Amino acid sequence: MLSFELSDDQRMIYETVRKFALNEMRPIYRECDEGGKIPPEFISKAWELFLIPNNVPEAYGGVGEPRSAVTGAILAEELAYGDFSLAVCMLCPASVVYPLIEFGTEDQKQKYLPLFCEESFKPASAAFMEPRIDFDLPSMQTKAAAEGGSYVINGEKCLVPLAADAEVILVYAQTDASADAKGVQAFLVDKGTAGMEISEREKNMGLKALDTRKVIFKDCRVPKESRLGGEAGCNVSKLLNYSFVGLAAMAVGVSKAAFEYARDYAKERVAFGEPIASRQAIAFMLAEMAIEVDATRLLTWEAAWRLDKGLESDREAYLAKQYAAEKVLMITDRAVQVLGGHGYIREHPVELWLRNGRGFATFDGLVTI
Amino acid sequence: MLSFELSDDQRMIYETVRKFALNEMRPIYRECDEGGKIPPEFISKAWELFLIPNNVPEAYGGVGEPRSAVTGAILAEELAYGDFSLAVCMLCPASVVYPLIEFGTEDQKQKYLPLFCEESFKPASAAFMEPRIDFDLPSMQTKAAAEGGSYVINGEKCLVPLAADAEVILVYAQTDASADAKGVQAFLVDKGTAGMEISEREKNMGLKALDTRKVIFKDCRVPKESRLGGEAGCNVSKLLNYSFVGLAAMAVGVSKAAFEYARDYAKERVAFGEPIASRQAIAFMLAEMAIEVDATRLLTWEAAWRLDKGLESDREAYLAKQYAAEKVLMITDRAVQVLGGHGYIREHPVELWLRNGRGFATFDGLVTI
Amino acid sequence: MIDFEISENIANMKNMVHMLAENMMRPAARKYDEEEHQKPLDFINMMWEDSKRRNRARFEASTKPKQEGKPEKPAENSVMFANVIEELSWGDCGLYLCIPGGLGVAAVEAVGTSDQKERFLRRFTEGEPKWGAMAITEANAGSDTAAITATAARDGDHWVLNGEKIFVTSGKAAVQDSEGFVVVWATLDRSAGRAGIKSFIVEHGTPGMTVTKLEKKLGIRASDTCTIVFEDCRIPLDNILGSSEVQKKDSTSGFKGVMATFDATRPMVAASAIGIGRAAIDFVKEEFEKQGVQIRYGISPYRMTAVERDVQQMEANLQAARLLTWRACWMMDRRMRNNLEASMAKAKAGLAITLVTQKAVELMGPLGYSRELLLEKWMRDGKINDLFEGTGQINMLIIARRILEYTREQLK
Amino acid sequence: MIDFEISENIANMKNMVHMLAENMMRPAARKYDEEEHQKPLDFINMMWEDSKRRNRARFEASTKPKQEGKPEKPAENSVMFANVIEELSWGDCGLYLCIPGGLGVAAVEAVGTSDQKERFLRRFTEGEPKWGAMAITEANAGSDTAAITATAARDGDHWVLNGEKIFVTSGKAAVQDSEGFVVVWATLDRSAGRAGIKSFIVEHGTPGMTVTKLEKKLGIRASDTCTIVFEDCRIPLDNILGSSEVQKKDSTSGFKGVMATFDATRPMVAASAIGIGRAAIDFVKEEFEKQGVQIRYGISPYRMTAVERDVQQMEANLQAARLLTWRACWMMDRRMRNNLEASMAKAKAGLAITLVTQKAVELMGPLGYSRELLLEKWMRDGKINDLFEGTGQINMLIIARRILEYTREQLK
Repeated sequence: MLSFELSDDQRMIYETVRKFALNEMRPIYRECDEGGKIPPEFISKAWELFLIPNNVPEAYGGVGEPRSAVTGAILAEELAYGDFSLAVCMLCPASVVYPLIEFGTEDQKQKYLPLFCEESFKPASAAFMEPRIDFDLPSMQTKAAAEGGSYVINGEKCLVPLAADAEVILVYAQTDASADAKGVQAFLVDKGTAGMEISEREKNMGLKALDTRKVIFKDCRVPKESRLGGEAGCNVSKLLNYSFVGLAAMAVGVSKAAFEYARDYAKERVAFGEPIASRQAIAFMLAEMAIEVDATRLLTWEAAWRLDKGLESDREAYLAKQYAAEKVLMITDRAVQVLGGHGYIREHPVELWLRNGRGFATFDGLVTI
Repeated sequence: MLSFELSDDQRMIYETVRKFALNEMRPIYRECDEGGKIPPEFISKAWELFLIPNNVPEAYGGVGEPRSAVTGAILAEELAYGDFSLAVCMLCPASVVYPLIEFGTEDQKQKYLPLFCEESFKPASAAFMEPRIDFDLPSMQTKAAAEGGSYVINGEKCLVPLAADAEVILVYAQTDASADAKGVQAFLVDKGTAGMEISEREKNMGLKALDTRKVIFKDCRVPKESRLGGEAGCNVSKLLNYSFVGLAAMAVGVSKAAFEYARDYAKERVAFGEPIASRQAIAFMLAEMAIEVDATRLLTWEAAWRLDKGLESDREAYLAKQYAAEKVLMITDRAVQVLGGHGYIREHPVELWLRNGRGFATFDGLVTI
Repeated sequence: MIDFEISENIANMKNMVHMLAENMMRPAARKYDEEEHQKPLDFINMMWEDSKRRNRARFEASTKPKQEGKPEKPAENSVMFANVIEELSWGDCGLYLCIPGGLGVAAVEAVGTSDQKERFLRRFTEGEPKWGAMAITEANAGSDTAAITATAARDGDHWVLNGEKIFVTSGKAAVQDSEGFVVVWATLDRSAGRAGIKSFIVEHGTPGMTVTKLEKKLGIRASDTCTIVFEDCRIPLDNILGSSEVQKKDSTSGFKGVMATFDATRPMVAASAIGIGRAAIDFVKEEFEKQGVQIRYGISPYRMTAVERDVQQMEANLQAARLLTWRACWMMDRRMRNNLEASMAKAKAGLAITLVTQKAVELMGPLGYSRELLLEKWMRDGKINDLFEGTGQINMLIIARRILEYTREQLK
Repeated sequence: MIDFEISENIANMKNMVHMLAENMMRPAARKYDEEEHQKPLDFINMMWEDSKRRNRARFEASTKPKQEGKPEKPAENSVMFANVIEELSWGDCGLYLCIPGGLGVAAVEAVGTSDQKERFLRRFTEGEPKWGAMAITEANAGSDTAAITATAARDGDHWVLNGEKIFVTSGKAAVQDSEGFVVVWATLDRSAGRAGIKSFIVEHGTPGMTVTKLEKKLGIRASDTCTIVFEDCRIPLDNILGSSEVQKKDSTSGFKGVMATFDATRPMVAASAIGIGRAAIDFVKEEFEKQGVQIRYGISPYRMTAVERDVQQMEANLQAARLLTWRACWMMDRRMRNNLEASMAKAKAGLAITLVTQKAVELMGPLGYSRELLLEKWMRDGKINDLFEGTGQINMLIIARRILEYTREQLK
């Protein structure tokens, strides 16, 4: 039956993560952006929340809470509300862990899952995006060719977070040129595998705190067993849907942050004798931002709920992400506009949110929930 | 050298036409829309302006003023400012006359042009649009096949104004399936030609005063000489550009009408103790409308100017028309919004402008200047 | 627990209403658009039979004392109602607005005394179709209801009403064509501002009340929208809804109660918009199906057509509006204050339907523009939802005040 | 006679500046973005050499008595200037804003006495690069210039300035790094409101004037934007621009004169926006050329890709902004009042550049987001044009007042 209420568990997670966002992320996000670094102490503290191991089955060292995309969306929203770069860093190992839980063979689970249930954070990452203007899943150009007992991977990936230190990277590659999106599969490639070259750190407009890399595969040979799900493989479209929903949720978080900041600023800032919020031009901008924060969240939750229910969600997850990417740009841009010249200065957070906000149309595969 | 000033001639035409729009069109447009009729007296009065014969060379009975797309745009804007349906009716013969002046053979000119320089209005029309959702010039499906000394035309056209009474209809048809847009040519088909069937009057959301028809061609045979320009043919893309610019100019006229009406209403209508125009939400809507009326006009004039100069204008004419179609919808919709519930009532003109405004994305080929 | 599945109960009702919309409304939609001000009698009579039955049940339930101890299922009336309205408006919004009953009935139901309910609502369980209209707007008082100039003055055992009301939906049906009534907003004391405004029930055929004009409209032409003039129109003292006491000037509590009905009706207007928008999208997608035009999700914009993106944006916007509407209804069912959420739903739905229906007309080219299809009608009908029950602008103002925690004075 | 052809004179200049932009600005653009607050000395010196030469010529012409009878060619300074700025901003907006000179120089040129011109402008014909900045904004006086609290008080032969100015473009360059000056807006009499505000020229190195902060910004990082504090800063009496008389409270004529400079500068800001936007579109189209992506005009949206439509909208919006800008400049050249048109140009250009640059970044995917290309920088740089010299909102307000013929009081 229709409900817009968080469950008790969800509310607890929400409150925990929100507190973390306000107390641990907000005080450092600017310094991280300017310095291009995330302090190891932060990563440790974040890991103590045990967000990822929470969903790993007990058999592999986790807490065994069933995974829920809705809960994941609630959590991702609050983390991104704290800071997007830091949130991606925190959740990065999920890009390997969650697909493993969903599709991994028993051997794969045993090999990798316990690694991400330890007391300290272990970097891991997914390599999905490619450095092309017209990238999409069906036209993926990184290839994995079966040769004897191995797959040979060739191609170029970009925007791979934490690639330099990742214990393992889940690499998406086309296995069958004729099979379109269905031919794309994922491969667990361990750190230091020959033929996998981690390039220099990327320089991006936003996401500056986060270390992302191009990863180049030149005849990178991995055993057949490293294909996610083994013989059966995995459903990449479904994995992508989780990523869409995760991105959408994070876009909501960034949008909410920008909306709230602009709203509070507009109430404080006086011009022509009154707070600028008391003028309809500003007030209506804020009203539209408020509507779209909520609208985006509801679309995201609905897509997440469909995933949880096992309903067909290709359309809903994609539309939620598209809508969110459009609205987060609108909202962060408006937030800068509400602050006027002050929005252009790096003392206020809105310019940073705009830089991050603009990326959502491009970040496919960057996160999962 | 850059100039935004009308020439003396242009100013005279502008003033004449504007006066006509205000005095002759505005008093009757609502009745024409409701009744679906244009009074013959209006058509006579309109013809007395001699707008079309003005550009016909003296040799064929006209005044011999050189034709100018910029002047045409100025004129079309003011006519549509009066009323769009009436304006299309008035200018309808131009859809035959102007292409004839530009591309007609000597015989064709002698046969047809004098007809449209007489003292009374003679209907004539062009059949361009086809009743398909994905219609465009390159995919035109009406075919004209050369057979001996004739062309045999087959296909279906729609939105042909005054088709029922037209002395001659300029029919656009594909002559060469392999030739893309370049294979499309135009044919002068006289009233009553066998195989040309004029259907029942169309019922449209807007344009209601104007009699438009579907025209169906079933093995309609016309002599080779009726191909516009004879052997040499004509440049249909160029003709289409004139239509784009004409439509864009008319969209500006409708936009201007809607903007001015909404502006005046907003200054008079009092709510919460003040004119609604004194609230930023309304005032900013009006400001945006004002900007876009001017922006659209300038894009239109520039495209027209390029046509007059003989510069490549495919891009500019198309973009002007696209931009105008988008903005006239935005502006007429906003005008309804400014009037609130009153905008929904057929006593105010804004609902009519919205109905007409929505058509501009579809009216390709309906007018020329 | 977040859940987007409507209950089986609602789903069944939705299906039933959908069948009705498809079979009884769609075939009549064009006729009553072209023949403005004709009454769709067949449709009205059919709906009346059904509505009488429901009203009887409701009427009996409401007069019976409540059984205690019986575990109640969580309320879902509003969500149900929104879904029903979506389907009816998917069928035809003009016809939907003709259905007997109306906002006046809802007002008496919400705040009437039991005597008033007996006197004015009993009739909806029997006899011929009837309407109960609501007369608020005046020529110079639209969104600004505080500017109402229609007056009510006490004269012995009667109230005497004077003034002119415009844009009364189903007004003619209520007071001239049926044995219905109209609820009229009038002021007892202009100097008291908002607090002086009260609502009064005027019976059909009351002397001094005249329908003076039927509006010709852009759309929803099956629905009558009229002007009603009151000239020394005398009604019994107990035809006032709520208390006749005028609060002191600063207080707007009485007025707030009246305005709160908007929190209930706005999501329903939004639901109606969504129904029309869905009709347009459904039509476009069916046509695409026939013509082999694909809508692909998740591919690069370098391969996607401009039309594919258009349709995706239409779908996302409509669904966003629907979810906001459901949320507002869900809150209402739980008696949570939904003033902000109701306005959000209404504002978003107004924008979404404008986008969706205007775009749908364009996507179908000359066919979309033609009155042979219903698409252009949906564009015309749909526009009303961004105008009545608070224009988009008024709803934005309400939202802005709420998110800023500003009073009416702080944000004008 | 409507004409869209720029004169040969302007076309030649445009070509020249374009070459300079391509060869001297583009290669340095990224460096001075990454190394914020570094001075692009090579570029500055090069521009200075050219500007000295021009200033000398202008200076001599302005001091020579006008020759009468000689037929003047129609003025086209503004149109010329807009075209030059478009090209420079196409090269790099941050570097363009570093060019010696500045708004302070324009102010002295426009309203300075001949003595002031000699004292303050002569220096721009010789020696090292210099800047003349303009200090208007304060922490609590942005768009609302009437709220300025910096004060000027007469003390014998001096004005004594006190207050803090923020967002001074090239402020540090003007008063600390070069032998320049800053024009400071301060009030002589707060009780006189707008009429009390005057502008004062403060020489570099004047005691009591301190640059206290360099802003770190989203974009245009090559340009210094600083805070300047005035503490009992004494300047000679004749360093006031215009009359020192304070008009009576109701009059805003003096202030209007000051504000009128915006009518001249706003189209130039628009031109700068257009230059950046064109850079983005040029880049996208070149990339398409390389990759074989076509932009087709005039085909059905059922065949056109989403990207094709995006690019078409970008082009149309940018060109619309350009034409509005040219019109405002053309009017200025003819000394027609262009207050409305200047704000239209600025408002439209602000929106257009936001649309164009943000979309361009998206169209290039991960490449667009990367700092390896300049695209993301153009998005950051471009945003300033919707913020400074009047935010988009302020310009909309000005437009609204003009079209409605409303005063500042009637439309707040």
